[in-house]
Amino acid sequence: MQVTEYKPLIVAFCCNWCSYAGADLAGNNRLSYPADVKIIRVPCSCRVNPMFILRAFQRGADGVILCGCHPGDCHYTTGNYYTRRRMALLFSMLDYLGIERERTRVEWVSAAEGAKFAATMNDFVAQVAALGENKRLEDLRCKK
Amino acid sequence: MQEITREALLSRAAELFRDGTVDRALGWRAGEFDYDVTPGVFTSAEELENGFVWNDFCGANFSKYLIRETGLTEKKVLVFLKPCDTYSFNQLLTEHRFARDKVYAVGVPCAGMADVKLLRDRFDGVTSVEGAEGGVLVHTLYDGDVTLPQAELLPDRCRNCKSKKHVAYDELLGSDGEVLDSHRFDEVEQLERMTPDERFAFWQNELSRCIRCNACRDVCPACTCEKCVFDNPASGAANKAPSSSFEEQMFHIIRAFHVAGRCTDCGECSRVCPQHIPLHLLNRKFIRDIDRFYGEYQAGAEVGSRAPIVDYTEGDIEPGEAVEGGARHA
Amino acid sequence: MQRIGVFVCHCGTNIAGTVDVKAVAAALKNEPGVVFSTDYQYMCSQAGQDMIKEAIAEHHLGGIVICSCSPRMHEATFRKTAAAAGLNPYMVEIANIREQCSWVHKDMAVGTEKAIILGKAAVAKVNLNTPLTPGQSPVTKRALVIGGGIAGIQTALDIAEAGFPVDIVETKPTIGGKMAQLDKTFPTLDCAACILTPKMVDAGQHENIRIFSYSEVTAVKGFVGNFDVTIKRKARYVKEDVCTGCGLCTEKCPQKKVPNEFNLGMDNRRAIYIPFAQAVPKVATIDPDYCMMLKSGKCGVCSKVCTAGAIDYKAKDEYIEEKYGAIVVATGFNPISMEKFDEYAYSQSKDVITSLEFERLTNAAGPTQGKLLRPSDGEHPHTIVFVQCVGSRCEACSEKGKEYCSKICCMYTAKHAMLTRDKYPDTDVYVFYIDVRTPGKNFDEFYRRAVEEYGVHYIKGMVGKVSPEGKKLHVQASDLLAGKQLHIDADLVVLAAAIEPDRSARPLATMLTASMDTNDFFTEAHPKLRPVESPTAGVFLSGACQGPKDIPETVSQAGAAAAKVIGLLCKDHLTGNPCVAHADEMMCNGCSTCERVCPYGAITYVEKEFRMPDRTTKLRRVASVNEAVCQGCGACTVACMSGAMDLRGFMNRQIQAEVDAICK
Amino acid sequence: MRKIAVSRMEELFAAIAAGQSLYLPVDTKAGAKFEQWESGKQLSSALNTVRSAKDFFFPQTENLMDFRMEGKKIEIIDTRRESEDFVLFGVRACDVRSFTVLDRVFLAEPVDTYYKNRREHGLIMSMSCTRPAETCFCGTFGIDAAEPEGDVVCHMTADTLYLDAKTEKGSALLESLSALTEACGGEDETAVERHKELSHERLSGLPLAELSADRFGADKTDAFFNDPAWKTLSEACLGCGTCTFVCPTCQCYDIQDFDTGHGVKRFRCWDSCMYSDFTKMSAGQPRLTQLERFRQRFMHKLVYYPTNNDGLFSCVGCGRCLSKCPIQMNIVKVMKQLGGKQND
Repeated sequence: MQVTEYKPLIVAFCCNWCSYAGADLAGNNRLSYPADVKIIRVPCSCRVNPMFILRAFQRGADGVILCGCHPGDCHYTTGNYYTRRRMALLFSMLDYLGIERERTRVEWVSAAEGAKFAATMNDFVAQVAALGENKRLEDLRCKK
Repeated sequence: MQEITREALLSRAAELFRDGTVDRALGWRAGEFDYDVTPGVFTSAEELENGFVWNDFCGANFSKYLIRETGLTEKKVLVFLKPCDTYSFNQLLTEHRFARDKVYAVGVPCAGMADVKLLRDRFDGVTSVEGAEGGVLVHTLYDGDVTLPQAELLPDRCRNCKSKKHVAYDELLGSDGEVLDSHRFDEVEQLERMTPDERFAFWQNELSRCIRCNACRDVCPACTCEKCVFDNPASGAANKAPSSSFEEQMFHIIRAFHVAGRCTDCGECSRVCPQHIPLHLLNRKFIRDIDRFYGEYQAGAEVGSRAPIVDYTEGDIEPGEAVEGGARHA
Repeated sequence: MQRIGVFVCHCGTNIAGTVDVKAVAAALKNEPGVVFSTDYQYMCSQAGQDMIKEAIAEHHLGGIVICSCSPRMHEATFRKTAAAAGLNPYMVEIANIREQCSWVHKDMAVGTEKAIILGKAAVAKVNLNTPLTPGQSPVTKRALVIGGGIAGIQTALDIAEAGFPVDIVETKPTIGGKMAQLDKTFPTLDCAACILTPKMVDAGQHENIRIFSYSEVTAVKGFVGNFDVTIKRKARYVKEDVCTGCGLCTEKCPQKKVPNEFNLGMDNRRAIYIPFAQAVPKVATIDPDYCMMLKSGKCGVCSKVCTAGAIDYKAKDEYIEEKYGAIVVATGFNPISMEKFDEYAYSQSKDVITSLEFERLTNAAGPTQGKLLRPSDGEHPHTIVFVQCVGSRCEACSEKGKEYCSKICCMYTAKHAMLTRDKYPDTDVYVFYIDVRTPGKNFDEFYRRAVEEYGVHYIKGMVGKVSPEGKKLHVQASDLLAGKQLHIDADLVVLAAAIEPDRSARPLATMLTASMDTNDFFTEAHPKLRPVESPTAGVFLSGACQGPKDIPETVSQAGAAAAKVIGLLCKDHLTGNPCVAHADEMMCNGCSTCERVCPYGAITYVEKEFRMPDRTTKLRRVASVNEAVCQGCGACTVACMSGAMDLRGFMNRQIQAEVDAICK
Repeated sequence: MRKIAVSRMEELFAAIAAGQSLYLPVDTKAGAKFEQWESGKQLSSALNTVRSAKDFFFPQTENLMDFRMEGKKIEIIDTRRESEDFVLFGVRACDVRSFTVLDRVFLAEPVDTYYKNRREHGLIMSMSCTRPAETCFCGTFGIDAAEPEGDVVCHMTADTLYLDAKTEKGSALLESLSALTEACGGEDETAVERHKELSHERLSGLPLAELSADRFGADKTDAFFNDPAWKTLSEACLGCGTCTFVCPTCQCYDIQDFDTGHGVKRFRCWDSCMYSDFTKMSAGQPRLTQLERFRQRFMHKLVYYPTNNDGLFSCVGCGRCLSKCPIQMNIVKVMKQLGGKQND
């Protein structure tokens, strides 16, 4: 009997200036991380609307991670500060609704931190994989 | 019993109509029963005299109606504001939703507003409720006449009143109170102490009752969008019915998120929910977190204040720490 | 739905080694909208680009997806390719299947599967792309420099030399700023006036420079390339173009008891005055707070003695409006007030002075003609105690001073100590410090000379208390290295007061919508890479308004700011980034939430009449994005509850389509 | 007529549930609600459920069909299934009448097969009312809460539940329960009659008992359409859908497509004429102001529907909107205000 290993689906929103470049650097240095991570490029982490995150869960994502420039280094000066507040409040709310806190994460990854990007993704994938499938924020209609 | 009488409100309103300050007044209209008063627009002192009512069931928050009414007149709109309404009033001003000079706001003290839901839960066929010695006298069809202390008619939002202080008015009738040290976050904290599984079960049970009538949103003085994302097919989030449990969660998370930092905790959402969903517990969670993470902030306490969600400091809590309950900042 | 072409790049074996590119091309062929799909060895090569161009023409493609390396690598390349083929460059999307796929995954099946998903996301996005055209705005080829200190003067001179007109607005009657008050400058000890005043004269005489002294900026509208600035010219009651600067009036004026701010109140001037001999413009100014004629109508001496007829008691404040393409902020600094530092007895004893006062006391043009005399009795001080870090590097909780290091104090104190020992070898000089910070060219050498050659007593420790006792100042201090308490009877105590931004900076920042840090220093657009630009496009920073600086640093920053301004003014038009925010006016509430999160001040509000769905018309307040100013971060789009605010190129629907494609 | 002791209701429910799904009102935190019976669930003592019984035939959302997409291929999937038999127990007279109102809409040509399928498989055991609420006014529309319609009509006295089959379906059900129930005699008839008398007495004493709908009905559009009272009545309306969603007769729906990522689910869901995007077409909503939308709802109940349905009103006087409207506006106030105060 063939046992298929559970593969979580991770959506990673990466800001164009730091984290997306950090992901590119991970590639340049051939630092591998699971293919379960799919990156969406946004100009700044502050472009990420909570609705995008919920939508990802609705459509079948098992984990969502936001990556942006380190606080203070935002290309747009203040964008990630707003991200930090919005996501602190949103994640706390999700936790309040009983949704596993390990499914969401914000990580600051600079353009120089290719290794951190890969390590973060490896860690996050493992963390989400340990939780198993997203059941609490799923939309059954989107299941195949 | 309320401190200010109907007669006092009427006579002040009549003066304001007479001297031409206002040409319309937002007030409560009498209904079939003592408790089914409806917000209304009165255009003369006579109309007020005939239909205006002021009793323990005048809970509706008028602030939101000002957006429309101020646009319909060259003069001012008279509005009676209870302390909690004044916060919504200020918040709307902060958001430029109406012009301050188009309103004549009369602050009215509030002893707490009764909720007929609480009576209906206990008695069958409530036909009238009147003030009486030692509380209120309730006439019922099947459970006789009952006298109750008024406190037993107060909904959560009044039992946990955050402030008896009017933060905005042109004139105040009667006395002003203080900002209160309420226990309004107790229930939030109780939920926070549960396990995630318990919390999930709790909210699934609550939210599964939602029929998406949108009453919570439409009554909310902070929800004043020209078009709500949930009504806008282009938003990708629009839907008319909760066709999956996800959509119930989505609607309520985003509804609360959109009013985070703007919600004055007036409690109208929970008051109007036909399914008794404690929506205020979502709003209060955001208020509680904002207070904990970024320092105490009361939306509507002053006009023009910058909500913490559109502000930042360099040393803000990280989202990962925030879900740990904000221990570092507690 | 667009007609979409998909081009999958092998990148040699870089991609093809771990991704089955043919399978990717085949899979994407089935996606909605895709009418053409192919693969090629090097898409970025000329042959690859030609292939794209041909396919656009042949298949009438309305959008293309390139599955290749990172968009940070070749997005610009492929946009140009599309443009060359007549396709709007913003109808191109890149699926990053190299850096974020083939290079990080080893298994062919896994890599191929992921590449297909990334390709689907790009197809889903491009289906919703719309052609974008960058906006263009003209540039007014004139710069405004706010502040006429060394920073402002240097910036103005550099811009003027490049051939662009510059206006300097200075609140004081003369330019020159703090540097004009200094005696010598570290580490070379050349005299400040000798190096500054020629620059002042150059500025005053330059054909491209206008100086609005005794003036203030009162309003700024517009945006990069197109600022409309209102300048208030305060009434000086002397016609600037008539006054010859002879100074006769300043000698004859009977009102002699006006504290002379140039000498920090250590002597007096007249009610009509020229701040100092080398002032530019060298024009007298009447101080309306002290002039008898202006206050009571009785006097008129200056008018009588002025042979040029320059006096005009009826002068009024004037407002002029000017257009500028760029604005440079050079508002400088001030020492903080010593009022909160009672322990140093600053307000109790005249012989406790600040370092800037010390500069005036040792300056040949100062109140003592350069002789170091005690302010209280005019006697020569024999023991001088310098206290460093007064109000700098304070604890965050202390409300007295500043958390930051004022940077210049270590060096000027070394200078003061050295000069004192040089001129008056009989004087004992003590310097109390926390650390001595000398990170500048020849700075440490300078400090060591003070210690080693000039015998200045440097003591690590803070002064706890200064108490006036008779003619002496009793100084109680700790010597941390020796671990003992010191008691020194000093004749003069000099406080190295922290410096802070000028008070005019905060309201100016509001006018410019330029951001500030918590200390009211202007924030730079990027702390490392754009240190002389503010986040607000077209607003540049020069000198200490951005942070504490010494003269060499200030001058280099001033030059850098000028270079940025010149670079801007050289352009006839500014081409914007079309990926900017845009408000749907029918959905906007006018709530101002977006305005609050915009780091660039790109959002303003307008009242417009709208025809409502119920056939009435309504005056509504709606957001309006200045596309020349918006940088496209998207903070506003999330702050906007109704979703009225969206970001072109990264629209809500586009991002959601990517999410959907990835998750399906 | 058959009877069973109230103490043996659990057995009755078990017996019904053995043959088909049984739904009955049970108490929840938010009031009474129809739930599927399982052992231990108690019949609610509340007069009525918060949501009406229409959900069983016309659910709030309903999947109509699916489209499966693979690349550029689209396949249509019929998601209809034959409904299972079910029994609705404890439906009040007002809600039973609402089924008639809905039938006239959904069973008229073209027949709504989704509705018809469920309707055919549903059996109504109605329950007469002994404690009508202050918000009740079913009598206004000729409904007798003491004698509801339904397949089986039930009357519950203090100790006995009487079951009276009114249709073939109802008789068949009672037949299947005959082992459990007892036949009724003359005394029982008297008891039921007394029970009805009590109901009637209480109904006639209700605060809204005198409310009359006589002035309304078919072809009265002109009499009310331009009444100035609409302005005052509608001015506080929030435009939410509470009244329409708790209403047992509101039958408007929207059909929407939900993109699942790999296909489309076409579903219908309740809509509300109170919403600004109700019946929105390319040219916009035909009713642009809340006044027009508000008027539509009540004109439909009191005039338009009767015009098209032989005078039958599409309000059944259940009173749900009276207790649930956030601003306490409701059809009773509308009826009293329209055309002056003649109805007071």
